[in-house]
Amino acid sequence: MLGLALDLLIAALVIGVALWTVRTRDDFAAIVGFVAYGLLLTLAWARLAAYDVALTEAAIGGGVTGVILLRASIRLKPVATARKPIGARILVGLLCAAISAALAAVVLLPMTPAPSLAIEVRTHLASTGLGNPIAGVLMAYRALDTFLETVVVLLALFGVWSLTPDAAWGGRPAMAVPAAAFGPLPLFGRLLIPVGIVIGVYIVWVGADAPGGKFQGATILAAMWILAMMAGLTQAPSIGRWRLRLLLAAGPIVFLAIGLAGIPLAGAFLAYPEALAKPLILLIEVALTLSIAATLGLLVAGPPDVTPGVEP
Amino acid sequence: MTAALMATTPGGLLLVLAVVVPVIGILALWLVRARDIEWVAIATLAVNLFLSLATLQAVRASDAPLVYLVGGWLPPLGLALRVDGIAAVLMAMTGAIVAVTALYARGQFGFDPQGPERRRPMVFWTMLLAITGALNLIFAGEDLFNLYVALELLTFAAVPLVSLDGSRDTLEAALRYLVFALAGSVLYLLGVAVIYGAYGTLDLVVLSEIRGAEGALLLAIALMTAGLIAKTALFPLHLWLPPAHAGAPAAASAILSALVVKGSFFLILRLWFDLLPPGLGTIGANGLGLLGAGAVIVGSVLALRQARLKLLVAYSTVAQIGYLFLIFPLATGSEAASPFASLAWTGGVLQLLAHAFAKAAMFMAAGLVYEAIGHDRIDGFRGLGRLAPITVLTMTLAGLSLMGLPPSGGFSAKWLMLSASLGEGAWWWAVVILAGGLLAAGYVFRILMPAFSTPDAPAERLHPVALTRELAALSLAVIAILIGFLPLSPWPLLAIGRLIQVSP
Amino acid sequence: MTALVALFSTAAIGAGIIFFLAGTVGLIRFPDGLTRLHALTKADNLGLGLIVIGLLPLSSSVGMALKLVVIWALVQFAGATVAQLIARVARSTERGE
Amino acid sequence: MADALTVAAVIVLAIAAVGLVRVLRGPSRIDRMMAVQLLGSGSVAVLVLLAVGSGTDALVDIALTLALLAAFASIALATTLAQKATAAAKAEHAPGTPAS
Repeated sequence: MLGLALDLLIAALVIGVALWTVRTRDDFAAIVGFVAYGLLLTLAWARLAAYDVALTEAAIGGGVTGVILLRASIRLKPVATARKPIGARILVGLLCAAISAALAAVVLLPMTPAPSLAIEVRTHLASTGLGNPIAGVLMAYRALDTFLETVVVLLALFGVWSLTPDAAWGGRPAMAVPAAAFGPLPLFGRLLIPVGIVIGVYIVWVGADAPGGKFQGATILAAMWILAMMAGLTQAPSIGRWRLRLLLAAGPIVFLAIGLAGIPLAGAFLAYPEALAKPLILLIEVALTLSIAATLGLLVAGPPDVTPGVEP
Repeated sequence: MTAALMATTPGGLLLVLAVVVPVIGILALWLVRARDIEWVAIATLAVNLFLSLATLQAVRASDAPLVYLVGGWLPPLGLALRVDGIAAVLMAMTGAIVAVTALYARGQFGFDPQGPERRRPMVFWTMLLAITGALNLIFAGEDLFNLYVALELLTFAAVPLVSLDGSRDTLEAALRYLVFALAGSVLYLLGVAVIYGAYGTLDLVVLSEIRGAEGALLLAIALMTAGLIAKTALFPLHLWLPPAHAGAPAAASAILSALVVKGSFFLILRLWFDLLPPGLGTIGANGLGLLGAGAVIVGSVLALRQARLKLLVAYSTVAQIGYLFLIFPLATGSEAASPFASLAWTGGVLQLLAHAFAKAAMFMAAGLVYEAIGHDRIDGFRGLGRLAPITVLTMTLAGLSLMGLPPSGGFSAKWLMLSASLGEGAWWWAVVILAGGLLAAGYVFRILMPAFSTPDAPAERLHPVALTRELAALSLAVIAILIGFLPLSPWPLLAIGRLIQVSP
Repeated sequence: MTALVALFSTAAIGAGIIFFLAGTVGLIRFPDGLTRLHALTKADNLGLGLIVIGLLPLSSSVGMALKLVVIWALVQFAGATVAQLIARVARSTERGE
Repeated sequence: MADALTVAAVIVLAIAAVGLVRVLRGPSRIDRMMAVQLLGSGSVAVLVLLAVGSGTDALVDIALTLALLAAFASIALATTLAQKATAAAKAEHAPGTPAS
């Protein structure tokens, strides 16, 4: 009963904030609305006991997407956007309503209890040495998906870089902040970043047996790196540097190498020899954490705009 | 074949390599010296071509699909890769076109073997490899979420190619493409979620055995089809395609038009012929056919009215995609026991192949024309035949196939589809096919007539073009013609390993 | 759990809620940016702080209690910094106008 | 006690939600920012209340992440506002700068 009240409140707020965010015309206001939406979504996932998802939403929605949108809004020049014609808006609204209604019908109508793989996932978990079934799905049963998703993230970064002006290729992204106005920021960064790194590492570590994991932890680490850049404590690196490229590629390379080694050693691509499963998976997770953190940080930093060699 | 009996087949490792080798290539590109990126990419694509041909040979030789259980886990818990006859054919097609495109693109985009790393060659080669890997996974994937990952890979690789030039117009086209593609991804993902919720599995083989005629399945397929249509640029969701494909550099346009839109189309085929229970899709199939017919007519008419060659070729893609969607009403309505054995099915696949080769050749030729005379306005083509004979020959051969004149792949495809529609008494599709052919003849002749005429003043070539690049484009046009010499009957290769449809 | 602990927790959490309420009321009713800021920072620091204090005796393990304290410290620290930043921004925009 | 903690969570969330009116109404960007910060603190409070109430460690980890990153988001918002203010000051003579 009490739980239901909480759920209803969260659901109403999620929908309300979403509607308002879609409708608002001011870009800054929409971004603030989107951050609020992310916070509420975190609560919703937490109430659904999807703790891994809630953690991801907290890390991504609460931290990184807001900053990406903000940096985009700074780059945009204010333009007067014409409202779409009323007919088009009604049509889109009707389409969305129809899809929602159909989804609601499928989800709510009484069906035979949906089959689930949850039991099978747990049965085989022991052979991977992991305690968190989500980690089992990500690193063992569907490791191919996870591997390819890391390539997708890398490609997304490369897509951002592809927007670099030709002259700035190989240079570094600028994170210009009017430093004079920000007395407390460097101090805040120096104090918070070590704490954040500890928390990020903890979230990665705990992921093997409890909700958490490389992606969430990497997001926290990336946020700390971005904070260091925003506070002027460090600069974004030049994208032409070989060591940076190696750091970005390290996760997929380690994953791929261990996956290929599985063909002779364990009989299949991305299979782990039983005795070594847990250490190998941990090795992959550590490499992926570093690569994903670096990738996310650079995604936020954006395409390079400082020509290489122009300044020291 | 039952899922319980699924096991890795001999040669199954080829499928893993087809997905993994392009990824290895990408990672290598990032780490090698700037002067080495070209040959690393080309070597990767050569290996990929070899793998795809070996896959085709293995499927033909064993007369059975290749299967690989990733990680040794059996679906539905784990992921399997599976290539049947049609997938093997399309993989080989992709391998060939990508490899030839690589030869065409060598030394382009301001690549300088002595200088520092440049943006455009680096982005082009990375994304070309990524598209190759993504398409291989789309053809080999058997799990709906795994296929979603492949679609994401394909989108993120294709969009930057559109804006490779970095001009304002191409950025706008790329952004519009991205919005359409992401909306499509969301719809597809919604469908995946509905299917997992209803059946507890996403494996196509397992699903084809347990699925019934439930509303959840129909809703999921409707959502996924809508999303994939947006990615395939079927009329009326084609708005993003012409500016995107016309604004990209020629080598990129060739890949985008010939291959990338086929990836999402192939998934629609999978959904409708592997997943949908037979007999359920008649209305939907006719609807898709109707949209296809609209695309054929509208795309062709718009192509006729373009002043620039690249835009004309891009609108022609809209029209030619339309033919592909005629497969749905024709193959589901066919009286053959299995739709895969029908004339329409073979006709559709031939159309896919012929269009891919002809369109890649056409875009490459358009790029060569631009380099030869410095523009691609069709009214300025007089005397082109003397200036660039190989290129005009390429356009002629590719044009023959697009029009559907014999002997060409396009002719065989349209002939088979015509026979199917007349055989089923659905004469209206035949009208569309014929009208589309006439309109295509119109736009192809609009290009060729001035190109073959004598100029008022002797024209001058602006830039010399390497012969290998002209021959690369020509070879693709020749293949489009050669496809026309395949026998005009259902192709047994395409039926290998198709999931047999049993009414629940 | 002794009644005393329950009483203490209830009182602390109740007080925390009151501070949250005060913050919201201040945010909505106070006339200008800086006074609203004042209300807000007092509220979320003290509000969350009191709730954490109330929860400490109820937490199931020492580790959990420790994390609760860290959470409070983080929010406190961030709140102070952000308040500074906001005040500076508010002042500079006022000058600009 | 778990029930009481859930009640507390509902109340805190409701209060923070009322504060959201400032996100909606503004009028200034700073007001919107403060309101979202209040919602951040409120969400952390809700999560720790639920965590202790149900004895779920994972919820504390989520609250920890949120606490760490809520600060991060607020700082990003504040620096953005400062950057926009500087940009506006530069374009002083340009008429009609949006001030909402």
